[in-house]
Amino acid sequence: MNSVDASRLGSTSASVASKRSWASMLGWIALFAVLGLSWQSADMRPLDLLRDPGNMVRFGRDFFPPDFAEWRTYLHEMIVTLAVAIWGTALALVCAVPCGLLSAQNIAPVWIAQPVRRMMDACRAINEMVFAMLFIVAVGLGPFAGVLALWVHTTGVLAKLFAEAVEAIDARPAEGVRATGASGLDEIVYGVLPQVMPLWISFALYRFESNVRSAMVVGMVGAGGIGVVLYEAIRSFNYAQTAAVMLMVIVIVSLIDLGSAWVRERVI
Amino acid sequence: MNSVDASRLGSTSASVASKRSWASMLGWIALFAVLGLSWQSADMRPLDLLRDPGNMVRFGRDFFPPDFAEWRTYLHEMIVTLAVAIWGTALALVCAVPCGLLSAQNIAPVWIAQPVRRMMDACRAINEMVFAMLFIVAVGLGPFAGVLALWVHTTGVLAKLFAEAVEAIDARPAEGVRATGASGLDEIVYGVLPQVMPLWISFALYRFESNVRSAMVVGMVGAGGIGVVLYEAIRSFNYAQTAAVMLMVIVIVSLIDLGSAWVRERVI
Amino acid sequence: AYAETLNFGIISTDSSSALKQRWQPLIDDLNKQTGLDVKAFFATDYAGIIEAMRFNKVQIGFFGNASAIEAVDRSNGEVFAKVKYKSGEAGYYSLLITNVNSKWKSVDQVLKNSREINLGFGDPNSTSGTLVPSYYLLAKNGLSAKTSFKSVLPSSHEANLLAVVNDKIDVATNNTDMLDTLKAQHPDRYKEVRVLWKSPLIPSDPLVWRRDLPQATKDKLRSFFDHYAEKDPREQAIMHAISGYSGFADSSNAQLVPIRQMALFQKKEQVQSDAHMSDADKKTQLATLDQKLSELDTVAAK
Amino acid sequence: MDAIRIERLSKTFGNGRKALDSIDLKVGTGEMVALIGASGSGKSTLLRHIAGFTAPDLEPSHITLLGRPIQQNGRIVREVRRIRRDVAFVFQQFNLVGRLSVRTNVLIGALSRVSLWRRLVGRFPTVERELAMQSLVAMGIGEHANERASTLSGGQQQRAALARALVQRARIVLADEPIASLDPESSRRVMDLLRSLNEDHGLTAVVSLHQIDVAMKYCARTVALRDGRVVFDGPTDHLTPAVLRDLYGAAADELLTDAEAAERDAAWENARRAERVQARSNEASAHSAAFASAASAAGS
Amino acid sequence: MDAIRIERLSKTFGNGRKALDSIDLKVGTGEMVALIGASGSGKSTLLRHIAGFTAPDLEPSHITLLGRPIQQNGRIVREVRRIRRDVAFVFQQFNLVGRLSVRTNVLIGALSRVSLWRRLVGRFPTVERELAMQSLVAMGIGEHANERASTLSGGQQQRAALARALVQRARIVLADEPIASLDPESSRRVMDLLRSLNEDHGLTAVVSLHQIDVAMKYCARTVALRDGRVVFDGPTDHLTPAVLRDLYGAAADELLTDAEAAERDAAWENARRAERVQARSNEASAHSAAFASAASAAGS
Ligand SMILES: Nc1ncnc2c1ncn2[C@@H]1O[C@H](COP(=O)(O)OP(=O)(O)OP(=O)(O)O)[C@@H](O)[C@H]1O
Ligand SMILES: Nc1ncnc2c1ncn2[C@@H]1O[C@H](COP(=O)(O)OP(=O)(O)OP(=O)(O)O)[C@@H](O)[C@H]1O
Ligand SMILES: [Mg+2]
Ligand SMILES: [Mg+2]
Repeated sequence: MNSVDASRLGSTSASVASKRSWASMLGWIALFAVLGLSWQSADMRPLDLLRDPGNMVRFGRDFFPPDFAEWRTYLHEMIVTLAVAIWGTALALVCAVPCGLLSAQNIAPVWIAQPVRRMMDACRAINEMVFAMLFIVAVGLGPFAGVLALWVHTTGVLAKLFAEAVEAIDARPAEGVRATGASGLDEIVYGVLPQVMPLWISFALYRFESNVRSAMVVGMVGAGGIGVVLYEAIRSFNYAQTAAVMLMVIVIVSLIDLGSAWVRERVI
Repeated sequence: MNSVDASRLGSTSASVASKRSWASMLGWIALFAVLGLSWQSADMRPLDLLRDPGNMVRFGRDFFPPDFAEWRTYLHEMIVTLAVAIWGTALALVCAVPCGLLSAQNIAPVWIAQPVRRMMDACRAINEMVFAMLFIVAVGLGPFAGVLALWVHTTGVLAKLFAEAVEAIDARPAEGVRATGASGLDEIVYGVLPQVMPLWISFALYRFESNVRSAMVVGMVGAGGIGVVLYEAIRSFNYAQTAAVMLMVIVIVSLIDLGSAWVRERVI
Repeated sequence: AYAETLNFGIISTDSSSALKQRWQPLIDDLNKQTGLDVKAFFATDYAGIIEAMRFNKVQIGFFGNASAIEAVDRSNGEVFAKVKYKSGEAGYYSLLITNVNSKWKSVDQVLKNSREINLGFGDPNSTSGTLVPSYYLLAKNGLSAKTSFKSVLPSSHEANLLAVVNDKIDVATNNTDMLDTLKAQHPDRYKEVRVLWKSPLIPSDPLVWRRDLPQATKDKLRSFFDHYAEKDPREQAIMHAISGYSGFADSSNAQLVPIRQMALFQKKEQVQSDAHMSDADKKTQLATLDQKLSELDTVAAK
Repeated sequence: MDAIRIERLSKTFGNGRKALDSIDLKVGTGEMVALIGASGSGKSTLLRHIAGFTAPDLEPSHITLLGRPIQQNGRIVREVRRIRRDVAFVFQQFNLVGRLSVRTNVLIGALSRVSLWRRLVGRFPTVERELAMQSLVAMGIGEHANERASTLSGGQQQRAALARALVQRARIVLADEPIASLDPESSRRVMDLLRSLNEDHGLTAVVSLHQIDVAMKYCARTVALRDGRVVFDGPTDHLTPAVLRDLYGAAADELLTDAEAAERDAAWENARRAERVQARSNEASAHSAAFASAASAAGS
Repeated sequence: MDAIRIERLSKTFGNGRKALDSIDLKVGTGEMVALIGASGSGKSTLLRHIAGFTAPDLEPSHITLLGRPIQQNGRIVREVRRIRRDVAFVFQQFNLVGRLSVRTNVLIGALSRVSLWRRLVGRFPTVERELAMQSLVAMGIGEHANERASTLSGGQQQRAALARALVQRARIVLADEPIASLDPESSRRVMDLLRSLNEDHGLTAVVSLHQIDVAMKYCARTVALRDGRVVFDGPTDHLTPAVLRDLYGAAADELLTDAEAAERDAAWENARRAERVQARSNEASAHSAAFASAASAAGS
């Protein structure tokens, strides 16, 4: 009797399952269709990679050995870059925390979350160069304009990442806090933040790192920095110097990455 | 007696707590010191923002009304951009999943995780322009070189974000899978992926979106795309056109953001 | 007929913004009239195109003067033509500009009081933003960008122009093309700009091909560019649309000589001011630079 | 005034499962009610509705706590957060914040009495910290105060959740299987404390339980659910083998013996109840005063 | 051959807490052992060590399962994943994958018998799907197969975790408070099934329990822990009030009565044991065959 039971239940469930798998089937088909259509627009020619691999090797060889003759300049520019990135990220962090929370669907009501999300979309989507120019006319050329431009863009990115981490939390601990009659703010501070902290820290440090790399803005507002040095080196085809600068950037990025792991383990 | 108990326990715990709060105090001091030192290097002059706000308004007004006269061109270029971003992201995704898992400390042993992490750091840190040129010399100018350059960089970013999402999972379900004698792969497929999927999807779509915006590389390698149009509009002070292009980008970014929310809700 | 495939790299240079839809008609005409199969690529930076040319992934390029030097030296390129302006001018000018309301009324004032001045400069490889003013404006007057001013902020032409219009910088370098664009787009802003100094003529942007192109192809290209937009009003309209050009003129690597001189001069200055280089190194480097400069002088004298 | 009043409450989940089916229920102030029923019968769902965590079906229905409506016709009222201050909830799955220390988890129960800046920086007043310590000690996990909640054993987590509820000093306690993971001695402590709060300080308690014997011992009234419907509501003594058979399925031969034994025990219990009120562990009474709601103390 | 053999096992956690203190323990093949002890006494920690989830202190120690070492001197062996196939573990907190369906959660128990590509795409063979359904039905949650594990009630989750363990067809079952969240009837079902597997198919079972009466009823042998030390190891009948008082603290006046009652029950139980073996719900025996380990069946 039990095995009959089992198979009957099995069959009804199979029909439910087949409905789900139909939907996912359609999803896959759509995905492959999009990939297929983009193939041509993106002019994919994978075989070309095999045709002239020697070129890559020849090009790559120019980077060795790295030329550290100007390391003092690099170090100085690196410090400027770090300073701009630190302030750009710090200001962004201050704005991204409330904006991120307000655009998380499981925290803010939809009529707040959606407008905030769209605003953050705009912060990300509007070209950094435009923001840079906007701030040039207000505060003139210099690192400060770079800080401001990075700030707006980074806020947009971090708020989005923050919000989506919040949306993926385990609801139970937050509910535990809510059960005590705590306010919404308490619920966030005690129920949500402890859960998302490791991810938030890793996002913030990722954006910091990527602000260190984002030479475009910083260069265009006349703030100098290692990114500008790097572009100069590339544009003057001085690949040995390029390699030296990139090695420094790699070291910094690795340090930030290690720091990220360390902080996440420690503070949390 | 009990209250005595309580206070005694309270005091021992207070000393432990004070040790912890000392450490965190030091952390805060270090943080503020760094911010303070960077203040000068970043040439922070917040008051300047208030001095000429009129300039910003005047500058901002030039963007209105947006000029959609050339919308056909924009649309065409947008499609090229999307295609390049789609393939760049798709290829990156394929690599980032294994690399991300291998660099998660709670999955891979440290002697695998660390080297993979450093490799990913390099993928992010090495300038996209260098990768673009590397691929140009192999496959020539065009969208395909852009796809390849985006691929390497995006792999570096996604692998990092993926890994840190994996490090933040709840260990219990994965342990539940492990308890059945499942292999490491099974543990990942059944215990880890279901937990990280919502975040992974949001990361992948965030990078897709940011690849749509990362016009630099694509434009640099002569792949065309909306980014080149945007730069040209900015450089020729054609702000009405700039606004039109940016609005299109905002719409696309918003659509991707909405899609991200939809997919995360549905598929998971 | 056999259609040879050529890649044509076009970059946005100092003096033009390369808009795909503006160039494409010219490329179409090129294909039609020569029977070649030319594919155009538009890039925002010259580095990729020059490397591509070095590895023979690009055969023809449209560059700025400074980048053309790289194409010639690095990528086996050769200047074979340059654009002509409608005004009949064979080039454009580097400028030093300031806001109309600033207290600096003349270039002499600026040169005298350079210690009090914040200078907006061009990015280091810019011909009109950096090379020309450092040589003709500063070096000739015994000043140096690095040491003679209160501060120097290297950035792009647009950023400099904006900063001047909004009176956020004392003086800045720029060029006539940029100013013309501003005049066309925002006449009111243009009125905010005062030109303090105008450089000698900078040759207009050159076309470069790879030296090893088959002679037959070269001939086809040359005859096309020589005669393009000579009479046909449609072709003239296309040329004008690109960036106010009127056609092409023959040119050669010689066009680059003055630019080379400036670049070498700048290099020399760098070497001299380099605090970390040993004196012996300095001497040998300066000697080679001087030799190169004198070689150029003889070429120029011809 | 009734502490809890529920009218026509129904809940159908997104997947079509009807977890509650027009429940009507009144719990008077100072009552201690056992909520029993087979696994999946809707106990947790009912408790969650009472505290306003889940919105019921959009049909005419009504839940009032201490005279204040918490939801009406499927819509949870806006001031629900205020009302919850008077209601302590012990979750079946504990719902602790794993990354915070046990102490902080317990102090969360005191949040509504603490000023904003103290809450934000996490500096709780000494009196609250002492209360938190007291409640941890009462639960027998005082020495774990500084550990992370996630490192506790199952039973310790359950007791930490109870400690949090105690610190809240609420007038109503809703406890979802609060002794499921506890050993007999800890269970006794917990139930004694609840009873002391209930008897001495007028706390209203609804406790979902699987142990019929515990229900018999501690709760005068029992509400039994089956498939989301109330199938029994009355004095615990009146629980008959028939009712239990109905609750837990027909196959339960042994359950009947168990139930009978329990009934036997209950009779014996009742006989000794008078002495108990005194004899009941002094410990529980000693503790309970600290956790009694100031409001209810004033009221009674 | 002993099913489980533990020598000098100690565990000190990062925060300095000594959870296990030189444990020595042998469990023969086909034994059914109850593990009791106060909350926090180290039951879960011990079980987790047996399955190799936690590495003990780096001191000479030894755990062997079915003759194969699982850890030696604090180092877990490399082939631990293989060995775990023969050991089913039921976690105190269930450890289900909340986002997967109940069915998939249960099928995870069958992973080690399924080919690689099927595991990767999630297409399990029909025979395994049927076994999974059978085990869900045996646990009484067959109709929840397609729901997400996270939407189940507490007791349903616990039964889903048990179903997963059943599907594994292991030779040893380590169950950590498997009936904590279950109603009496479901508890009986689960324990009957375990007993049937144990008696009819030679399964070795170690079950941690808080309910002394259940231990008395189902397990011939009991191991009691206090503060990480084994304080009693012998026939369950020999559990004396003194032992229980030692286990659960000295204050427990009532516990003694409970324990005495339990003893009374146990005596009565033992008397009826013979009839039981037959009379025991046929349902359990009917089910158990499906979940018996093929290996042990062949062996016995
Ligand atoms: N990861 C950990 N880190 C620190 N301490 C731990 C950890 N896990 C358990 N402990 C401590 O070890 C002791 C034993 O815990 P364990 O979970 O084995 O108890 P238990 O007997 O299972 O209790 P319960 O019946 O409450 O589940 C407890 O005091 C607990 O706080
Ligand atoms: N979020 C949900 N979505 C869908 N169904 C749910 C959800 N929560 C509970 N259910 C279903 O509602 C029914 C009642 O669940 P509930 O948790 O109230 O049971 P319970 O009486 O507390 O059981 P237990 O004693 O096992 O905790 C169950 O069948 C359960 O599967
Ligand atoms: Mg429940
Ligand atoms: Mg335990």
